[in-house]
Amino acid sequence: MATDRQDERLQSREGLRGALTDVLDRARGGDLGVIPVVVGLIVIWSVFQILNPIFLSSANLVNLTLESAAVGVIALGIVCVLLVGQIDLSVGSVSGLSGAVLAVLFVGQGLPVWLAIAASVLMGAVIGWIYGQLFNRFGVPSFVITLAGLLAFLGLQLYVLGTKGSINLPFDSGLVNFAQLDFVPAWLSYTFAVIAAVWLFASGYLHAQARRKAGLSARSVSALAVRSVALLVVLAFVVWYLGQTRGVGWMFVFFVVLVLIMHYLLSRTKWGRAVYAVGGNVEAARRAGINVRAIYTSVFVLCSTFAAVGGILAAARLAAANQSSGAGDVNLNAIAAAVIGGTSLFGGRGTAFGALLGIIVIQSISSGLTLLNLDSSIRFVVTGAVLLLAVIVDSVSRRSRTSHGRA
Amino acid sequence: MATDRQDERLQSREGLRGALTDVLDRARGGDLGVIPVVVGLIVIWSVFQILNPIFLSSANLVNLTLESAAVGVIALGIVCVLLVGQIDLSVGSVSGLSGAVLAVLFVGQGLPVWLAIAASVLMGAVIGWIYGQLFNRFGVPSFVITLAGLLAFLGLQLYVLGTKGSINLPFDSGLVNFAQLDFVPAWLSYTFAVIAAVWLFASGYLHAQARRKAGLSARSVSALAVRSVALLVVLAFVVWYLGQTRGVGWMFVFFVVLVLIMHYLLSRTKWGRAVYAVGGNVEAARRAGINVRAIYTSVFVLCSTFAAVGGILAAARLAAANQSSGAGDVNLNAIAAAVIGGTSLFGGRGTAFGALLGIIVIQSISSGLTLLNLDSSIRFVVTGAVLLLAVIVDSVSRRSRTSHGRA
Amino acid sequence: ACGSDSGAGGGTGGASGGGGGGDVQNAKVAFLMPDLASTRYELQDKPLFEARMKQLCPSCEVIYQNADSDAAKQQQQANSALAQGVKAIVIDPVDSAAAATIVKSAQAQQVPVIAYDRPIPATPADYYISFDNEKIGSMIAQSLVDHLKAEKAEGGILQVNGSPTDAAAGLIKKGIHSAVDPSGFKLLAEYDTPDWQPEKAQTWVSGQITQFKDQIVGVVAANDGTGGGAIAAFKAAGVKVPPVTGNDAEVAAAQRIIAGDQYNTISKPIKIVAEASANVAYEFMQGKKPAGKTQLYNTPSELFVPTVVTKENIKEVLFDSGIMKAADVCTGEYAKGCAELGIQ
Amino acid sequence: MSVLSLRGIGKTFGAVAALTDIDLDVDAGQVVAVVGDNGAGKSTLVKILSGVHPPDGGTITFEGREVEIPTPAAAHKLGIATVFQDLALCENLNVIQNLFLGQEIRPLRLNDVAMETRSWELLRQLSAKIPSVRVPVAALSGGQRQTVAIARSLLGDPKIIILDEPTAALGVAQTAEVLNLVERLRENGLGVIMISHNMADVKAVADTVAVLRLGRNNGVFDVDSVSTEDIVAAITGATDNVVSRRARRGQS
Amino acid sequence: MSVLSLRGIGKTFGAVAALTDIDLDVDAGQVVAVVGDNGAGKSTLVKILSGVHPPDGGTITFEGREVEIPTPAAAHKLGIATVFQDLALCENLNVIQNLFLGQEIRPLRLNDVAMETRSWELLRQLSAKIPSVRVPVAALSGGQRQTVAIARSLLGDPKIIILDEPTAALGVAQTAEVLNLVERLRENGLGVIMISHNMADVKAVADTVAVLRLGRNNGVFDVDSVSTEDIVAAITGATDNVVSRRARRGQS
Ligand SMILES: Nc1ncnc2c1ncn2[C@@H]1O[C@H](COP(=O)(O)OP(=O)(O)OP(=O)(O)O)[C@@H](O)[C@H]1O
Ligand SMILES: Nc1ncnc2c1ncn2[C@@H]1O[C@H](COP(=O)(O)OP(=O)(O)OP(=O)(O)O)[C@@H](O)[C@H]1O
Ligand SMILES: [Mg+2]
Ligand SMILES: [Mg+2]
Repeated sequence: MATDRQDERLQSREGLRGALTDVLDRARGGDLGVIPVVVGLIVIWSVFQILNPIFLSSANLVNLTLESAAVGVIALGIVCVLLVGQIDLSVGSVSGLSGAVLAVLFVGQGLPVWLAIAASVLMGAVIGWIYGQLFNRFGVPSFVITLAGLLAFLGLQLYVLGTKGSINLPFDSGLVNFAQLDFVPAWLSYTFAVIAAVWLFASGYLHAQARRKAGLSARSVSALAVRSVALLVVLAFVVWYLGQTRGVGWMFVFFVVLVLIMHYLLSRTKWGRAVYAVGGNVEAARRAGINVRAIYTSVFVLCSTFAAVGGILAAARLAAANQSSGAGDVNLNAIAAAVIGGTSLFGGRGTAFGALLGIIVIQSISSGLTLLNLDSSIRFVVTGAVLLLAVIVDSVSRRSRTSHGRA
Repeated sequence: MATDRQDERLQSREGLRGALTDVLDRARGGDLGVIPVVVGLIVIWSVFQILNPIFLSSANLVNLTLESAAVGVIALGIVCVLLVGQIDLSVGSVSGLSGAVLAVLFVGQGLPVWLAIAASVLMGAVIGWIYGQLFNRFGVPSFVITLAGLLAFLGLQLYVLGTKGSINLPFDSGLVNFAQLDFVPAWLSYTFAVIAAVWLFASGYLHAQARRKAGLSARSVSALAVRSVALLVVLAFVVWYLGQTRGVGWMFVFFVVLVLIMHYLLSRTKWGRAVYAVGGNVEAARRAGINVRAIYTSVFVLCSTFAAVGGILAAARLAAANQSSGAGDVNLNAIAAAVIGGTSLFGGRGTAFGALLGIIVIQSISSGLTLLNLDSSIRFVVTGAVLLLAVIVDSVSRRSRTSHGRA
Repeated sequence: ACGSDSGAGGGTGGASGGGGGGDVQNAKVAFLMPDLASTRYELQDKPLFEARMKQLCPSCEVIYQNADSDAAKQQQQANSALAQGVKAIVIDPVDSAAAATIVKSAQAQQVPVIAYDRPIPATPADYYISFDNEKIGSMIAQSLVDHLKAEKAEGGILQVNGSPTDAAAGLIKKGIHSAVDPSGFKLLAEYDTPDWQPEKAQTWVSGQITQFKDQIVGVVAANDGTGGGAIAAFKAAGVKVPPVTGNDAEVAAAQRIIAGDQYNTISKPIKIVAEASANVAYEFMQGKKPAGKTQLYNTPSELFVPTVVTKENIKEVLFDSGIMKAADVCTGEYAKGCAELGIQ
Repeated sequence: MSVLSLRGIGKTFGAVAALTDIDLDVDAGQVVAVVGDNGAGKSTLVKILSGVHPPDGGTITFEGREVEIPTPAAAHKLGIATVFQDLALCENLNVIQNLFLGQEIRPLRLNDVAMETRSWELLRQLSAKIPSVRVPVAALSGGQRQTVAIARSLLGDPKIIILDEPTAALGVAQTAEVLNLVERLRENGLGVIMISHNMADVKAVADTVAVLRLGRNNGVFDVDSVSTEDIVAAITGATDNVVSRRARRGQS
Repeated sequence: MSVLSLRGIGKTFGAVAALTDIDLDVDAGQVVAVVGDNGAGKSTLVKILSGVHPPDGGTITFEGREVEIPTPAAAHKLGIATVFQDLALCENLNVIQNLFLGQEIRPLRLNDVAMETRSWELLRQLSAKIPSVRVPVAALSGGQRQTVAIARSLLGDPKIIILDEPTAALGVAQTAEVLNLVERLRENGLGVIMISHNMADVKAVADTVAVLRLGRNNGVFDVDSVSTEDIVAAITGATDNVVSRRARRGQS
C-alpha cells in the first residue's frame, strides 16, 4: 500500500471514483476551494441573463473580460499583501499616479513608450519598497502607512498632471491598441487552449509517476485525463463564444498570464511558502529562519508594482490619464475581489486564482447592473445586495467547515 | 508584604517613587499607553503653530473640538468593531443615511426633532443588528457585509433625499444650535473640571483602600493626589484657554461623555471583558461560555448606532443633509482615528480614549493644513506625510516592546 | 436669447419627429451622465430628456447611466450601451479628454455621439450642446463682485472650488478666477474641496474665519453644497454671513436665497438643453445629420446661456418659469421669506 | 449510577474517522483516566463532552437524562468544566481576566479586588510560580499558563471536571499539587476525567483506566488490578513495543 | 572543550527578572538536562540561545568563538536547532510544509515528492500516528504537532539540538522513541540540551543536570551521582516539599 495511505482510519480513495469521493468528502467538510464562488457567479449570471438577454451576449462578455484586466491585476497584488496579513489601501492612488507618470513621460515628454512604461512600473516598485522599509523599520501598521500613501500619491498624481488635469494617450499607439483593439487570432486562441490542457495533463502525469515511484499514492491516469479534457472543453467553448464577436483580448490574456505566474510563485516556490508562513504565524516563520522582513518588503513591492501595471492598463484602456484615475472604488473593488476570491483578511489563506474569480464576480455585477438601466440610488442598493448574495453562497459552504472542526 | 508583591523576582515599587519607576520601566518596555500619541500630537501642534500662529489660537482650537465630534463619535463605534477583530466599512454611508432620514422626517415631514433623532438612531441600531445576523448566520466576512452595506445605504441615502438632493435644517432649531452655537458657561466648565478631578481622586482612593484591606498592593495617596491635581490643572487650563473665545461646545462635551461611557463599558463590565476576549481569541471566548454571537451583534449594533449619531451631529453642524454627507473620507478618517489611537486591526487591543486622541490628531492635521492654504496636490502629499510621522512616533515606542518580548 | 433658441430647437425636433418614424421604432438611445455630486442629472436632465424622447418616439428606449465621477466606469457604461445596440449616445463626459475613447469606439460602430454639457475636444463628437462651465464660473463670480462693488465693500474674497479630481470643477475654477482676479478684491485664499463635500468646505471656511476675521467680504463657492457649507461655517462662528455664491439652483439653495443667507446661485436652462438634445438625438437616430448653430471644437454646436439667480429675480427665473414649485421651497420657516418676495 | 455516560459516540473529520463507537462511564467521586496514543482521539472526545464539537452520532447521558451539548455554554450549564489541552486562554487578557472570563464577579461594575484576591488564592493552592497576575497571559511560561487554565476550571461549581493532559507542562511541585487536587475533587464527590500520558500519575490517582486506540475503545481496566505494562500494551496494541524494549534495555 | 558555553546571561521583562547571571556548558556528545520549576526561566534561556530574544547581558561562546545570536536565522547558521515549547508551527500549512519551512528542497520548483517521502521517513522514525501529512497542522492533535516540531529539528545538519519539553504531549511510545533519538544524537557527537519536568526521563538520558531556580543557577549535577530527590530539592528549594510529601504519603 502507498506510504501515505497506511493509517487504518483513512477511507480508501483509489482511481477515478476515489477522486470523486474525495471531492464529495471535501464538500461535506466545507473545503470546496473555488467551487462556491463559481456557483455564486453562475447564479449572478443566470439572474442577469434573465433580466436582460444582452448580458451573456458575446459582445458584452468580451467587454467584461477587458474591463476586468486592470483592476484584476491590482487585485492580484492585493492578494499577496493580504496573504501576509497586511493591507495596501493605496493601490488606487498608485495606479492613478502610474497612469499619470506614463502619460506625462510618453505624451508630454515624448519618451518611447517602453521607457515610459518601465519608469511607471519602476516607480511602483520603489513605492512598495518604501512601504516595506517603513513597515520593517518602524513597525507602523500597514493600514496607516498605505493610508498615508493613498493621500500622498493622490497629491503627486494631481501634481504630475498639473494644470492640464487630463492627458490623452494617442489612439494609434501600440499601448492603446493593446488595451482596446488587439485580439488574439482564433487559431492562436485554440492553440492556447490545447496547450493548456496538454500541459495540465503532462505535468499531472509526470507528478503522478514520480509519486508512484516514491511509493506514494497518486492520481489515476483516468482522473487526470478527465480533468484535462474538462479544461479543454471549457477553454475551447470560451474561445469559441467570445470569438463570435471580437474574441479574446490580449490584455485579458496578459492578466491571465500574470495570474498563472503568481500562482506558480505562490504555490511552487520557497518564496511562496514563506509568504503563507508569514501570514499564518509570523513568529513561527521567523523562528524557522525565514527572513521575514525581506518577505514583507517583497510583498509590498509586488503589490505596488501590480498597482502600477494596473494603472497603465487602465490608462491604456481609457486612452487617457486623468485626475480621477484610480480614485473612486478602485481600492475597494480590488480588495473586495481578493476577499470574494477567498483570500482571508487575516493572512495565510488565499490563491492567485481568487483574484481572477473575484474580479469577474465584481465586474459581472457592475456590468449586469449597467445593463439594467436603474436609477443610481437603486443601483447602489442592488450592487450591495448582489455582492452580499454572491459571498453568502461562498461563506455558507465554508462555514460548515467550522462545524467540522476546521476553523 | 502585599499578596501580589511576594515573588522575589519583582523589583519593589512603593509610594510615589515606585509609581514613577513603574512608568519609566514601562517606557523601557515600550508599554506607554497613550503617551506616544500625545507626543506625536504635540509635535504636530508645534510645527503648525510655527507655520501659522493662528493654529493654536483659542478660536481655532474651539473649531477643532467641534469639528472632531461627529467623526469622533463614529470612530468610537469603529473601536468597538475593531476590538472584536472585525471591521465596518459602512459607517460613512450609515451616517449619511441617518442625516438624510433626520432631515426628511424633521424638515420634510415636520415631526418633532426628538422623534426624528430617535428614528435615525433606531435605524442605525437596526442596520447593526442586520449586520450581526448576517455575520453570525452565514459567517460572511464583515468586510464584505459592510462593503455591501456601504453601497446599499449610499443608495438609500440618495433615495431618501430623493428629488431634493439637499435639505436644509433650520438654523434656529435646537439641534443646529447645539452643534454650532451652544457653549458651556464658564462656571459650569470649571465645575466639570473640578468634579472630574475629585472623582478621579475619590474613586482611586476607595479602590486603593479596598485593595489594602484585601492585602494587595495599592497606589499611595500621594500618587493619587498628584494624578488628580495634574488632571485638574490640565482641564482648568483647557477650559480657560478655550474660554478666551467661545469656550467648550456642548457637542464636544457630548462626545467626551460618550467616550467616558464607552470607557466604562469596555473596562469595567462583563460585556467589555467579553469584547476583548472575543477579539483576542474567539475560540477561547466561546469555550469560556461567552455567547460570542451576542457579542458580535452588540458590537455591530453599537457601531452602526454611533455612526447614526455621528451622522446626526454632522448634519446638525452643517445645518443640512445632502447627497455627499458621509461620503469621501469619513470611513477612512474614522478607522484611521481608531488605529492611530492604538486600536489594533486584528482585535483585542484598544481603548475608547484612543478614538478621542486619534480624531484629534486627524483633525489637527486637517485644520493645520487648512490654515496653510496649500495647493490641493501639495495638501494631499503633506497630509499623508504628517499622518505617517504622527504614527511613527507611536509605533517606534511600541516596537521596542517586541524586542522586550511583549509582541 | 435663450428663449428663442429653445423655441427653434423644439420646433425642428417636433417637425422631424412627425416625419419619417418608421425605421426608428423601438430604437435605443443612451443618456450618460457624469456624477452624483449635483442632483440635477438625476432630477432634471434625465426625466426631461426621457419625456421629450417619449414625445418624439414613444417606442424608443432611453438607457440612462450615471458614472459617479469615474471616467473608466463611464467607458464601461458606453461599451455596454453599444453592446445593447443603441442608435445614438448623449454623453456628459466625466473627463472631456478621456471621453475621446468613447467617441472613437462609438463612431467605429457608426453610432453618433452628442456631447452634452461638456465638450470633447480631442476627438470631435457629432454634436455639442451645452452651457459652458467656465462661463458659469465667471458669471457667479462676476455677479458677486458687482454686488460687492455696489455695496462698496472693502476686503477680500474666499474661493471654494469643486473637487480637485473633477474636470468640470476645473473649468468652473478657471471661470471664477477670470472674474475675481481682475476685480480689485483680494483673493484671500482658495480651496479645492475634496469630493465636493460641504463638510470639508465648512471646515475650511471655519479656519479662514479665524485667520482673516472680518476681512472676508464675500465667498465664491462653486456649487450650492459647498456654498451651504460656507454659510454654515459663518453661522457656527457666530459672525455675519457675507454674500456667498452657489451653482446648480438646488431647492436648498433657493431656500437660502429666500432666507437671505445665500447671495446667488445659477439656473441652467436644463429643460431647454435636455429637450434640444433629445431632438438632436432623434434626428441622428433617423439618420439625419443636423447642422449646429455654430462650430465649436470642430463640432456642430449649440450653446445656451444660464441665468444667475439672486433674491431680486428668483421669483421670475425659478418659480414663474415653473422650474420649482413654491410648495417644495416655501416650507416652514421659509414661508415668510416667500411671502415677502411674492412667491406662492 | 453514572453521572455521565457515553454510548456509541463517533466523529469524522474529512477522510479521518477520529472516533468510532466510543462508550465511557464516569461515576460521582470517581477518577477515570483516559489514555491512548497520540492522535487516538482523546482530545476529540473531550471536545465533544464540552460542547466544542458536535458528535456525528451516539448518545450522551448526564445524571440520568439524555442530553445534547451543542455549545460550550451548554456544557458549563450542565456543570461540566474542562481544562483543554490547548488551554484556550486569551493571550491579550491578563491572568485575572482569564481566570474569571465568563464568570466575572459583579457584571455591571467588575469587582477587581475580589477577583484578584481569589486569583491569588487559587494560584497559591496550585503552588503556581507567577510573579504578577496583571500581566497578559502572552507573557507567561508554558507551565504558568497551564496552571491558570486549571485554576479556571475550579471556579464555579462543576459536577464533572475534565482535565486534558493537565500536568504536561507543569513542574514537579505543581504536578504533585494537581494530583493532590484531583484527589480532593474525588473526595468532594465530583466526577473527574483525566487524560494523561504519564502512567505513574494515572496509577497514582485514577480509579479506572479507559484505553483508546485509533479512535476506538480498547478496554477499560480497574487501576488496582492492571499493571503499567498491560496498559501500555493496550495503548500501543502490542506487548512487545518500544517502551518495553527500552525498559528491558535499561535493566540489562 | 565545550561546544557551547554561556557566562553571566541575564534577561529582564519589564519588572520581572526572568534570568540573572546564568552559566551553562554543553560539550559535543553530551546531553545536558535543564530542569527547574515553572517560570524558572528555562524557555527564556532557550529563546536566547536560538536567537528569539536578545539577552540583556552576558556572553555566548560557540565552538570557542564568542558569538552574538541576534536572529533565529543566525542560530540556524551556527548549527543550533531548536524545538520550542510552544512548537512554533504555522497552523495554516500542512505537515510537509511545516517540516521543510525555510529549508525547502529545490527552492525555485519545489520538489513535493522528495519532501513528502522524507517526511514519512522522519515521522515513522518517531513512530508518529499521523494519518495524512497533507492536512493543515491546525487539524493535528497536540502530540502529533509536537512530533512534527521534533522532526523539523532533525532536518539540516545541526551541531546542537535544543529540546524544550519535547515529550510533554507525547504518548508513551513516542516518548520512548524520542529518548532513543536523544541517545542516537549523543552517539553522533551532537550536543543536546533537553528541558524536561520528567525526572525519570532526565535520569534515563542526561549526562549532567543543570537546575534553574527563579531565574538563577541552582547547581549542576552529574546525573549518575545525584538522586531524584536531590534534584527535586534543588528545583523547589526545599528538601521537604510537596513532591516528597506525596511520595511519603504514597508509601505509607
Ligand atoms: N479539527 C480537526 N480537523 C481534522 N482532523 C482533526 C481535528 N482534530 C483532530 N483531528 C484528528 O483526529 C485525530 C484525533 O485527534 P485528538 O486530538 O483527539 O488526539 P489525542 O488523542 O488528543 O492525541 P494527543 O495525545 O496527541 O493529544 C487525529 O488524527 C487528528 O489529526
Ligand atoms: N515575553 C515575555 N514577557 C514578559 N515576561 C515573560 C515573557 N516570557 C517569559 N516571561 C516571564 O519570565 C519568566 C520565565 O519564563 P520561562 O518561559 O522562561 O519559564 P520556564 O522555565 O520555561 O517555565 P515552564 O516550565 O513553565 O515552561 C516567567 O515568570 C514569565 O512570566
Ligand atoms: Mg489530545
Ligand atoms: Mg518553558
